[in-house]
Amino acid sequence: MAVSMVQALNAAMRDAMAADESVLVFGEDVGALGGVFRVTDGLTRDFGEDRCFDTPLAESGIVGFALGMAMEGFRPVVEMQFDAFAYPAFEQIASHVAKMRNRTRGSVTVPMVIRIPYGGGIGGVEHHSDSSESHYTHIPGLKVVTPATVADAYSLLREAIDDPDPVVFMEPKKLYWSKAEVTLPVRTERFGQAALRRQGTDLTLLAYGPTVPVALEAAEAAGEAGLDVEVLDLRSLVPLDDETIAASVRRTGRCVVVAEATSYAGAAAEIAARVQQECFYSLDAPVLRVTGAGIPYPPPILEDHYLPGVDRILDAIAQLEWDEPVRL
Amino acid sequence: MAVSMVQALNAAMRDAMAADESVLVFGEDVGALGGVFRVTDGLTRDFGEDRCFDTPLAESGIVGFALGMAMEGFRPVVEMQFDAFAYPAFEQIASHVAKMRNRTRGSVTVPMVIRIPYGGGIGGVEHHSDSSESHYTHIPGLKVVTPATVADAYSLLREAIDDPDPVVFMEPKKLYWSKAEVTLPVRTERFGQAALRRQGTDLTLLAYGPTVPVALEAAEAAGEAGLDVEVLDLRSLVPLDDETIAASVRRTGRCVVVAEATSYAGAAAEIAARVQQECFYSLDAPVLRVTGAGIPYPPPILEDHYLPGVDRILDAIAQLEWDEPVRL
Amino acid sequence: MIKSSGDLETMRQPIHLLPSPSPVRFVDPEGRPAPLEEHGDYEAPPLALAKQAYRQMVLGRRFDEEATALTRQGRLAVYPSSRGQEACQVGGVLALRPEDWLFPTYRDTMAVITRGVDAVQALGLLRGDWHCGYDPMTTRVAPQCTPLATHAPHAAGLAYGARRRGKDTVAMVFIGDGGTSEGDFHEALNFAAVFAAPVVFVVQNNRYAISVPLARQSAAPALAYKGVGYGVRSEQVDGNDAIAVLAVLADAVAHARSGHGPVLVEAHTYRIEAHTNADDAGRYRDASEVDAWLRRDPVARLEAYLRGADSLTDAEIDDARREAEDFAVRTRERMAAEPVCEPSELFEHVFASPTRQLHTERDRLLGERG
Amino acid sequence: MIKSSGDLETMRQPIHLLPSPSPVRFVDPEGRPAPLEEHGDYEAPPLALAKQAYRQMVLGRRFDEEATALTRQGRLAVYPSSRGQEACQVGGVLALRPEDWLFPTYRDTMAVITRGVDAVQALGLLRGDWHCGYDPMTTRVAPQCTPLATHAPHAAGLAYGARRRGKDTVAMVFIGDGGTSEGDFHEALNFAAVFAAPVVFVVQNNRYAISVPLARQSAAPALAYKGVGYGVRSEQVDGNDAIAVLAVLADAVAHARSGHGPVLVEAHTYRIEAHTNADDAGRYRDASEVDAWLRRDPVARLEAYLRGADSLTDAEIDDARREAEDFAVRTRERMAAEPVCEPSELFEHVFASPTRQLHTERDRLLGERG
Ligand SMILES: Cc1ncc(C[n+]2csc(CCOP(=O)(O)OP(=O)(O)O)c2C)c(N)n1
Ligand SMILES: Cc1ncc(C[n+]2csc(CCOP(=O)(O)OP(=O)(O)O)c2C)c(N)n1
Ligand SMILES: [Mg+2]
Ligand SMILES: [Mg+2]
Repeated sequence: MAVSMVQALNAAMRDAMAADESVLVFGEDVGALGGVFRVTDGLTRDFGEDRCFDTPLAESGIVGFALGMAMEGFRPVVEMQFDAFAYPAFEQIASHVAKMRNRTRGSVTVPMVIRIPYGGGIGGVEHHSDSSESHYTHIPGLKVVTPATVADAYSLLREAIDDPDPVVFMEPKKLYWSKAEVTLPVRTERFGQAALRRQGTDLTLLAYGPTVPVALEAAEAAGEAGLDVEVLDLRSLVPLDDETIAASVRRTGRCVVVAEATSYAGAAAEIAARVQQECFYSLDAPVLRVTGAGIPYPPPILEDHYLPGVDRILDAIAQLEWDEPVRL
Repeated sequence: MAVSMVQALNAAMRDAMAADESVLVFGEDVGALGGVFRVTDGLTRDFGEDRCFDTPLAESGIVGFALGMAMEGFRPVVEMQFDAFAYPAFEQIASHVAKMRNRTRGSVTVPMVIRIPYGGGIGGVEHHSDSSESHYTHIPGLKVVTPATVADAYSLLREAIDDPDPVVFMEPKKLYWSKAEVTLPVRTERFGQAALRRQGTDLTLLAYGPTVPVALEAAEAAGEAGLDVEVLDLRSLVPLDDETIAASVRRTGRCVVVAEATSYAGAAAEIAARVQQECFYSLDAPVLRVTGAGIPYPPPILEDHYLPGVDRILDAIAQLEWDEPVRL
Repeated sequence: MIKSSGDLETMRQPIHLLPSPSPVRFVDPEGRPAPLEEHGDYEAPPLALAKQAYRQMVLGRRFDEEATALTRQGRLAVYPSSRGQEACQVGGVLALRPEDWLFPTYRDTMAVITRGVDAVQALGLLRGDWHCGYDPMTTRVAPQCTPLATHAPHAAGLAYGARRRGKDTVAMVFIGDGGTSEGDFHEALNFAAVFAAPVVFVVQNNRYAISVPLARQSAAPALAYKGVGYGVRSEQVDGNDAIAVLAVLADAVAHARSGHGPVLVEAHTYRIEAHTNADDAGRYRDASEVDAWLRRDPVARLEAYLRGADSLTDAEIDDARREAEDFAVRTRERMAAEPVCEPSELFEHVFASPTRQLHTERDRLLGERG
Repeated sequence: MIKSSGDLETMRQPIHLLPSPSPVRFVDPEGRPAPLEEHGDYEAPPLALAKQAYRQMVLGRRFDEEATALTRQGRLAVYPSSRGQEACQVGGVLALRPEDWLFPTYRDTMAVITRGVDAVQALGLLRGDWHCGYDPMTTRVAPQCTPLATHAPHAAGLAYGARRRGKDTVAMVFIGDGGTSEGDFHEALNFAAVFAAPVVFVVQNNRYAISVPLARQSAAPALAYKGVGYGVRSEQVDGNDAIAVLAVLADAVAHARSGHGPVLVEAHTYRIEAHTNADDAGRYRDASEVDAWLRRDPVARLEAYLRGADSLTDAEIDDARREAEDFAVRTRERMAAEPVCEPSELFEHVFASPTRQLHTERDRLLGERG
């Protein structure tokens, strides 16, 4: 059956709620409305107001309240309406959610999932297209995962809800309506494992979330020009699958990291830094990054100038010190 | 005259306030107390309550209020008491301070300085030792600078206050009481320029803020073992002095980046990613990073296990694929 | 109402800060004069002002309709309608002088055009061609703010700054009922109070934050009761009664302007349309609720009131409608032109002068094929 | 005081939410019974409880002195004294049952030990050997919170969670006057009110946030006036009068426990010492101000009151002091031992099971020379 990413996410919460009644879903507009993206559609109807409910409009409050509920044994799944609207919760996330277990030597644990729709390409007005995942990856104590496929949306979210630790679950808005033939429930690779989306020998593209389809498209295009491109979907930024990444790059000798977030100190920088370290002797060219530009996210009409598209990936590939010049 | 970094920062604000009466200093405890680190000591006494004043205890409010004052032509210099206590202002900084000029096509400008004491090594209890600079570097629209010397403390802060754009001014707590013979006022290199702190031919250490003295110490130690280490003090993370960095690494062929912040997606990751890209053909070894550990900042008694110290830098240097094994 | 007199110390007594126990009203839902005891001691606005408000409300409503229509034609990315809130949108702005500042949200485009901002520029954000289509410094209208309540501290800072410069500028900031739950609303009220900044906080309590009803937002007797906890004078007003809104806000602005510090005004109103054109209000509220509020329509109510007072002729009504129609048509025509947006501007306005890296990136990104 | 009866709707009327116009008091500063009209209709606590409070306050004061002394010996990294706030520290905790939760700040170590947490464990944070030296889950004391007001939403969530589980747990959260300015305080009050969570917010208004005096923190008539804006029942109490604190908090806790929602209590008190041992209060306040407050000393006051009521003998006083002395000596002795801190724990408690990267990093960092 063709299932959309939104449906898969919905099913994941639904199944988790059915399996464990300590799982609660709350946030802004997640109740009757079912979320502005309908990811929580029907949960209140089917599980009752006690299990899926709206809160006052205050993100720091939502996350802090969820932490308190976790202390009472609940497993809260909270929704931040858009990436930039999670910023008010930054202190709660950085100073408490990420640190509570460590602070208390494992006594107080925070099995919380913070769902954040992220990224652009949907024609959103300002503040609706930020890619904030890198901030969370820079906070020790948080796991950060992001699906690029419908099956992963289900499986990663189930795993996130089951996880004994806080998980920042980044949902690529642009892929919310993407569909795939999937039978739910489905389980895919676990946290910390990258997935091979396309096999290749000449070069490794590393992508996650919204850039995975873009990377695949670029790989196809490069394939037509005679380059055999491997594409890895990272899925889990923290923990990161260093082994699979390194194995691939050691084989291909070339690597481009593709991410929507602005480049400076983004997760892509981390990945590039690791790859050059791990694969130094195998690299035939520097690790390049194709990322969002170093500017505030543009208004819709100009967002293509910001986003890492196929052309920019191909440009980067062309620069990878090939023995003979490649024309892409 | 021996001047401490605290005194230099104080003098910079003092001189800027004397030069331009639109310069205001405010925040928590900056008035009568002179700041918990005494950086604003005497400003209220000497310039009056109107020019340097205490605010209610609310960091988001402080930054937002400052933005409003900037719209009326003031140049606010606000103090966040400790790094982790700037987190409540994250939304104001990310969604407004950094974006206001861009949003309004240059109509509304934000000549604001956000001073943030950062880093550890001072025996501070939890939340008093975070290194949060990387978050700010990941937000386009912010300049991020940090002094490691007394002269730079003065000069960079003067430049920050004069700058027409928001500057996040990271003050290394550990160096607050460091002293140097400096005659104030002094002007050093401008934003965007790294400073050569030690010349060397075998390897480049890149450091900033609190890690500069550590890097210098490591360089001395390596020198005794026969390695000639160059040390660059980056000073300005955004903009970053790519040219000077690349020129140095091309010459030495080896590079280690030293920063206190946890490694994942930190500024050090950015620098490593750029260096390997810019200097690929000159590198004799991968670019390594010596950073804070991937854990929440530890309690004082254990903080040495977190901090990048001389030993860890030497360990990294030893791994740099030398023709003959080096013993450091 | 507590007149803005007496020393600051006295005025900080709870009794001087608490709002009227029920919303101030001058006109009942049918457009008849409300009993005097509902006026809360406020003075009715001058008739000329009431008539001006009427014209602007008619225009605002028509503009709002046109904007919603533009979303259907793909000319606007999204539009949050303020239909039903015309009395607040217009009444708020008419309480201001040219030198004052308005800090609106995404919902307040009607207020922005009432303030005189060009309609096409005002729609810039929602059209998606730039984040803020007008120039805040010349229009004295801050960018329409999306992150809720975050503009409230800006208003406090600007108002305090202006006072520090010896000006008598007032800053008026619009916030929704939902927005009052955010920490920034709290911090802004507190800063304004502590610094006695001339800010008027206008909470348009339209009873919904997207789908979340007021009862889930707050358990307060009324949102106006938040003021006393900051030492901020507060009031609540029937936000669908333009006369009452004008009366209360004139007083609030005067209070702020005279150096007595901020004022918090809660205007009880209702969002007639869905949150935006993209929202489906049927999921969370009954049509009957909307119907009940349609019967308290602020435009019809003011019209009936002015007519009843023999202060509005048929010709004037026609005229107001024609003007509104013209405005709508002109707006539609001008919105038909493709927006011109220079990509290089993206890199120009990051800093006063682009860094080397921005130069390089611009050349790379804009120079590339495709 | 409004008795916790009547339906929720009625109890949300402003009159039921506003605090007493002046702080509730049972004992005047000289230790004499205060006039009945100052009791605000509250009932005096049982004598046994008052006597227990006295013992604990004597002990708390002595412990606090010892802790300050330990900073001078380098045994504590830093210590924020609660001298002068004994009535709040002890009165708050004595209002709780074992199954309730306490959410303290860095200032509330005295409350933490009153709650029964081992003194050396309670000093863990301030000693610098671990962020939280005790086990919150077994002690039902949350970690002492440093980022101001951020623990308030936790208390609201926990209280609501417990109620959802059918327990009648109450969560009491301590906040400073400064902390009330933070957005999280606002959001917590609002969440607690909307979800009718059994939380008692105790604001220890000790008139300073480090150096910042109350007047720069808030222009409110009293901080207790913040409650009404959330629909939260509020009260203010003389925080140096242990009897009044016990009376008001017993009522507040009962109100919360019975499902009537949260309560906000402002306790007016004073921080006698500097902010911490590292602070220099001479920079921002006069010794005369401190002197005036020393004359309202809560311990002496309770002692005088109990003596005046013939309810405290010299022997009992001696006994309390001896017990306090013993406690202090034992604490000092135990603090003399070097803390044992296993570096590998740093990596153990990041996640339930360390990631591969953490394993590698641990081996690298802990295995290295030096
Ligand atoms: C900080 C933040 N969180 C969430 C949102 C998403 N959002 C946009 S409008 C809205 C509802 C706002 O309700 P209200 O304040 O009552 O204003 P109204 O839309 O009714 O005018 C929400 C939740 C946002 N813009 N900012
Ligand atoms: C978010 C945050 N900002 C700043 C600080 C630094 N700080 C620690 S205590 C303090 C003053 C707190 O005053 P108050 O809330 O009145 O509590 P008190 O210390 O008087 O008990 C400040 C500013 C902090 N801990 N957290
Ligand atoms: Mg609303
Ligand atoms: Mg205090």
